[in-house]
Amino acid sequence: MTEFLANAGSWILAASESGEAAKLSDGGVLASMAWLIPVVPMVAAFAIVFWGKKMPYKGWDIAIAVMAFEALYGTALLLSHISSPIAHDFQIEIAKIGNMPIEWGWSVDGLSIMMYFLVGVVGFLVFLYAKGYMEGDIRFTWFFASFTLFAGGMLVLVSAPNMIQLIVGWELVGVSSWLLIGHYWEEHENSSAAIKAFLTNKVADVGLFVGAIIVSMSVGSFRFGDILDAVESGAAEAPMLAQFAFWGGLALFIGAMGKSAQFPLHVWLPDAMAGPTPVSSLMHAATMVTAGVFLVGRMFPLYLTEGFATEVRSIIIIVGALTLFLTGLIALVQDDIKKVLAYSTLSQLGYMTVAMGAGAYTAGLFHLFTHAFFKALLFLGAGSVIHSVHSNNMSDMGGLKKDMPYTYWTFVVGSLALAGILPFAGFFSKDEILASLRYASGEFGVADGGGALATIVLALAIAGAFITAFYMARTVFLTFHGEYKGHGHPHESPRIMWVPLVALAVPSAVIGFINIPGVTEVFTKLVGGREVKVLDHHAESFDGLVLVLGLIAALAGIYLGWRIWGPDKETQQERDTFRVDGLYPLLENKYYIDDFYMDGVVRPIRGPVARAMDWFNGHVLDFIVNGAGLLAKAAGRVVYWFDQRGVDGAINASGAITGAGGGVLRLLQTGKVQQYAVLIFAATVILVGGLVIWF
Amino acid sequence: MEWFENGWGLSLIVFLPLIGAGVLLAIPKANEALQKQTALLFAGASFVLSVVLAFAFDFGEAGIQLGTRLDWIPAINSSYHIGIDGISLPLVVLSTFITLLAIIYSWEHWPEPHNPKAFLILMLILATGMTGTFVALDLILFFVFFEVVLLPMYFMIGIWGDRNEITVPVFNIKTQMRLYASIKFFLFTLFGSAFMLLGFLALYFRGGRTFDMLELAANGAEGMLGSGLAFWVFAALALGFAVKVPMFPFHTWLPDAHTAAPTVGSVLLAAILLKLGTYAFVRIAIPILPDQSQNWAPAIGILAVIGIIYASLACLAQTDMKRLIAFSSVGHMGFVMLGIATMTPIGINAAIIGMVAHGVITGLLFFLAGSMSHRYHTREMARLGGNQKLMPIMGAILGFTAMASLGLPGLAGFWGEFMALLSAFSPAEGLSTTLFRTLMVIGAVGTVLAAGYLLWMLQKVNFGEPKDEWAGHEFHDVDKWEMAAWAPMIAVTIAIGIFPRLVFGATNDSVVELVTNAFRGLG
Amino acid sequence: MILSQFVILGAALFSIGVYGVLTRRNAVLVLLSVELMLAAVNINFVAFDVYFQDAIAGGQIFSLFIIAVAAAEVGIGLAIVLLIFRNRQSANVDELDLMKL
Amino acid sequence: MSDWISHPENIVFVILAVVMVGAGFRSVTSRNVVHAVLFLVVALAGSAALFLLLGAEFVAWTVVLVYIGAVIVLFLFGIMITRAPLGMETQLSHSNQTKIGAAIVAGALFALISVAALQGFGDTEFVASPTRTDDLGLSIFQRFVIPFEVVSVVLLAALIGGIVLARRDPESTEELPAPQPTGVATTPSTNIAATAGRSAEGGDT
Repeated sequence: MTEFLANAGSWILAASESGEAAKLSDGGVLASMAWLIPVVPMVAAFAIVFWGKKMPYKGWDIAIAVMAFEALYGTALLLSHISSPIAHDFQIEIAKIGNMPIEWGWSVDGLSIMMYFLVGVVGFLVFLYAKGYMEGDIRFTWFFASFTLFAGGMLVLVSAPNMIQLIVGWELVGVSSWLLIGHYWEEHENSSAAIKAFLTNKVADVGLFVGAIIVSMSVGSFRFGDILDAVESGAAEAPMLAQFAFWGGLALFIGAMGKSAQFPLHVWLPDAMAGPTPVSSLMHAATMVTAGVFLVGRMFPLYLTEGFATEVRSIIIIVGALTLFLTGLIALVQDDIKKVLAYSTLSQLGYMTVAMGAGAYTAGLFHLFTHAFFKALLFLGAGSVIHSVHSNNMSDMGGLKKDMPYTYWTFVVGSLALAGILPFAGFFSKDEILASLRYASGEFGVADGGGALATIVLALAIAGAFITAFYMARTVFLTFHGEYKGHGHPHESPRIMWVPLVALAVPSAVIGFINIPGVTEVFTKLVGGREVKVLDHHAESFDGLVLVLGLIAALAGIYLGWRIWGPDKETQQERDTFRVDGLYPLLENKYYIDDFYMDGVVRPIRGPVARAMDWFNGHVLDFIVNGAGLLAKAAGRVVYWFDQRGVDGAINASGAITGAGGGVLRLLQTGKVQQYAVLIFAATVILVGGLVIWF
Repeated sequence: MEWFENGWGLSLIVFLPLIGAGVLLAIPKANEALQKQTALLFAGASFVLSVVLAFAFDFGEAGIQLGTRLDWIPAINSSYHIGIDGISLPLVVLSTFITLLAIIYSWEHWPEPHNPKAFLILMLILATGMTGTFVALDLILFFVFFEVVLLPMYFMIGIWGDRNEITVPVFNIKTQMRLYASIKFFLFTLFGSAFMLLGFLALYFRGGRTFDMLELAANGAEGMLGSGLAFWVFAALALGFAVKVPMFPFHTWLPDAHTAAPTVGSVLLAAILLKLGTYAFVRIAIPILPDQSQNWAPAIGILAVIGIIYASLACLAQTDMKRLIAFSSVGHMGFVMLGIATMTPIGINAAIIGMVAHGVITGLLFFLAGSMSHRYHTREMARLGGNQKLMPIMGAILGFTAMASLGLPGLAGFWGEFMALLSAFSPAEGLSTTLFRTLMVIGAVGTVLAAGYLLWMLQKVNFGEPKDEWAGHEFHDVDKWEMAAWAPMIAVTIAIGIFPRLVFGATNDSVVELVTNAFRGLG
Repeated sequence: MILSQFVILGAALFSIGVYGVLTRRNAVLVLLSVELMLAAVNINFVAFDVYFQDAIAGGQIFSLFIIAVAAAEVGIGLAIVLLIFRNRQSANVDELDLMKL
Repeated sequence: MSDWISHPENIVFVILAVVMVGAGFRSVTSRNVVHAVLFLVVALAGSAALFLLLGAEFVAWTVVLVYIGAVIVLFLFGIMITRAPLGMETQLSHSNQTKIGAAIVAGALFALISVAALQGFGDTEFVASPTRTDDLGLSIFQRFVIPFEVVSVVLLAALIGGIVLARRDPESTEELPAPQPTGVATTPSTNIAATAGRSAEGGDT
């Protein structure tokens, strides 16, 4: 058993051209012990299942300790990385098939450190909050076990230094999301939503599987390091990869579309609101939905290097643009506050995807980073409201500003950040995406004629900024302003719930400053360094035009929202009567995509198709089998009849003759042994004697 | 330990259960405790020896080892030739392991009509047949073991099986489930075996007058047959194996046999009996007839993938939980066959880990289905809702196992599926890459369907509120015997999932050597 | 010594045994004659064994087996005779004609 | 061939052969049961001597021990238990008619074998060489170990079978009529039919 430990080699990436990587360190003890990051939560999840009930806080204490550890470790790694960049992969061989090793390992580089930090910090705050939110739940312990597994799965995913581990983490996230979305499984809709999430992801996983297989088999290794080296060496050096890169890249992106809920595989995400609110918060902020963007980020050079999957980028950018625009519109018509946020997540994921497609690696990841904070904040705020009024619907809310000051102010901060108003985090990241789109439309052609495409997408993105601001304004006004429409008395949530809100509001407000183009480039350095060697083209300075356009769009959205929903009205219905005929039915039915999937795909397969197969099994295949059996039986009967009638006739005739002969021979049968013996011996003598004479 | 490595150890593993069956015969029928202890003792000894075998096994050596060769029937040049390599080792351990757990599980769970003595004897005979098949290196010996498993299983299904009345479709014959299923199982398998035996005889008479698998492979028996005859010989062998696997469209005995069989019968059937066919493909068909294997590989691959999709769709239509699991077996074995059809080291490795994983996971699923129908007296999923509330531990184990069965990465089932797909991307030279890549994509779609039927099964069985008809019923959650039988299986599922070297470490070298030897003539 | 002398002696004893089997009425004496036949066979076995100089002495070993089996046979045979005698108060074989039906 | 008789071992052989044939003949024709058994002893002793002549010492002593020592004693017991008449008795053999038939068959058999042997082997000569008992032992416990075990099981089975057959059935003893002093068969026929019918059903239908 020591043999595999000996194989646990490590390798350092070759220095890149820019010379920056020469400064990359292996991270020392901090990095070499980073395997604790994915392992601890996985072990803890089991520990909570088995021993959680015996703990003073019924398992929450284990979970929060784990997340505190993750947050601290993530922060430590982040700080160490900023002071001296780390890029190091550790691998432990767990099997070998043919001559391809399969390995577990952990990757410590900019991208993964960013994710460790994000999952740790956001996760810690959400877990803290969940203690208050889930108090008194029937499956409190079980919830924290699944929740820890969820975070752990995400950490397995982001720590993956190879395709196999990525897939493992990917599916772990999937299955734990299934557990969490279906947490209240007594209701049929909840378990259905869980299954919908799992299956939609599984459909996309076909892409991930196929993509991972194509890319790995073309390179001959599952390691990201080897794959990226092959990409770096160029199409001439890696002809097989170059040949299949388009399909591999496309398939991987399809996989990413599932987890990151890109149009048209986005349908599971709004339904995933069936789970408890902390789940939605973590799922939308730091885990799960970021996985797709993370994957594209990991494989970024594949999409950007000439001769490989560059054509896929036009597909990525189109899918992203469709997602950001179409889902943003749906958010306008939702009454459920969590659904509004869910659709806004979809829309923001569209931004990230667009950035990735446009080749703006830093911008895309920066938006992922900032979005994690303010979206977690918004969900937790929404959860706080729901906790207070016991309803998800904004038509039951209103006027909560007075009763829930902490929630209100933090929610406003989150909304402004999401809308992209100047000093808040969302502004910087969104502006960077817009700027890189402009850059792409000008100089960096996306495939053939990509310039025009990028321009259209830029327009859509600015329109999206307007829509975002518009629906966030609607949400804030409908929820916190005006008169209270619900029942009971709303109250501020307990401290354990609003402390995380405040803690998240701070970064939501200020964290954008870490990456001001041309001023501070902490984040660029953070995620750069390894994969993105030369290809990233983050903005060097502000792009004045898109900055102004973006800001105007956002402010216009807020203004319009204030004009429509700001003034106090008698009833909620009166307040929320802004409708566009023709468009709204389409939006309310979510473009009929869900219906199409349900009635066009799932029901036929589960119903007629499956039944047809079963019928085929019973009536055709079994017909042949049983028919053959019965035929043989029938043949047997015919033979028997013949035997009885035909053959027996002959037998009976011969029997009569034999009987006559037997009458004679019968005399010989005396029943005396010795007389028989005489005959036997005599016969033997005669026979053998005949033989002896004969020869 | 020298005696152990000279084939005695292996022979003991194979024949200890049979001796146990003989000893059981002598125990009075009334003394059930002693019967159980005896059966447990012999099955346990066999398992312990197989673990010792794994330790005695030289993992650096790719060839056959720990075996022996004695004259058996000199007249036809058939010998008692046994031995294992990395391919058979995991399967030998698996069969002794599952047999032991099945006996533990049976401790308190006897199907009607009771009679543990006869049941245990059948189980032990079955164990000898199963392990024997995995160690036999002589075609006649292989055939004997291969057929030995038939009779005990036939009686298990026919005597202890499901007594419900069924109507055979199309012919509208009313009969008892157990009678129909047992006869179908027996005759269908025998039908395949007849062709298999014909193939063996053709190999003997035209391939150098020997039944020894290693000699046949080394002498190039295929060349002696001539390609025309070899084509048909492979077809006959493949038919025999495919029925046992079972491959679409020879699978129809399986759902009936599984549904009708008593719990332990289903478990053994799913966990080990199905592996005999796939193992035979790897051990006999590919090394002895490599050219024909390649000729037939596309057909096998296509049938395998049809099986995956077809079985998954059929699963979606099932209302009976046990029948659903049975159909899922067909799908999983499709992945195994896809791996074999690629004729690559990766594919065959995938097939073997797939077999082991399927053995453990589906075995566990059948245990669960059996225990649940034992408590609810029904297998109709529509009536079972809310199980998670009535029996939380059982529900949790069912959820875990379903996840393992749908190929969740990190659990044993993943490796077989994923690696089979992986191997289909670049099949052996001479096979159509376009075809196999198409099969890869379709097979990957099959994983979605697999997730679908398992999740919907969980939704129907585990989730929701319990049905009104169970109000006031007391349900015992998992008892200690069940736990003792299931916990090791769960542990193995996780262990192989996290550390697949447990299987790959044994198989890889042997598989590489097997493939290299088989195709050395092809370049 | 020549081989034929042993074979002929064996044949003589065997024939005498056959004669005894065929003519004796008393079951015990029939068995006794059978023993004589077996002894004749033993002579042949040993003679041929010595003649062939068999490395593993198969003939002698077979004669040993014959002796052992003969002992068993006598035991069972006498037991059967005893049983018959007990039931019919006679050990005469010609009264046992139940094979005729 | 002519100097055949001049070899001392052949002289011994002739003497033994004459004694054995004579004793054998007397044993199948003797009217006294005990005498018949004793003549058999003589014939067997002759064969043991013959084996010594051939160098097969172990077999020879086995014959003496097992046959003469054990089997013959068993026969004597059998004679006593079945109350066979111990004195001279004419009823021991069948009628002369049967004897003639049997003699013809036996004679033909002897003639046949002798002719065949002389045709087949003619005057093939050979020299007897002693067989070492340890060779025999090695052979029996290596090459013939499985038959050896089987024979021991057969002996065991015979032992048990003999006991089972010969042992008086506890229940049926009372039903049986008391044994009659003479060996003449005069048992009620119903009883015979009842006991014998069972075996006949199984045996000959």
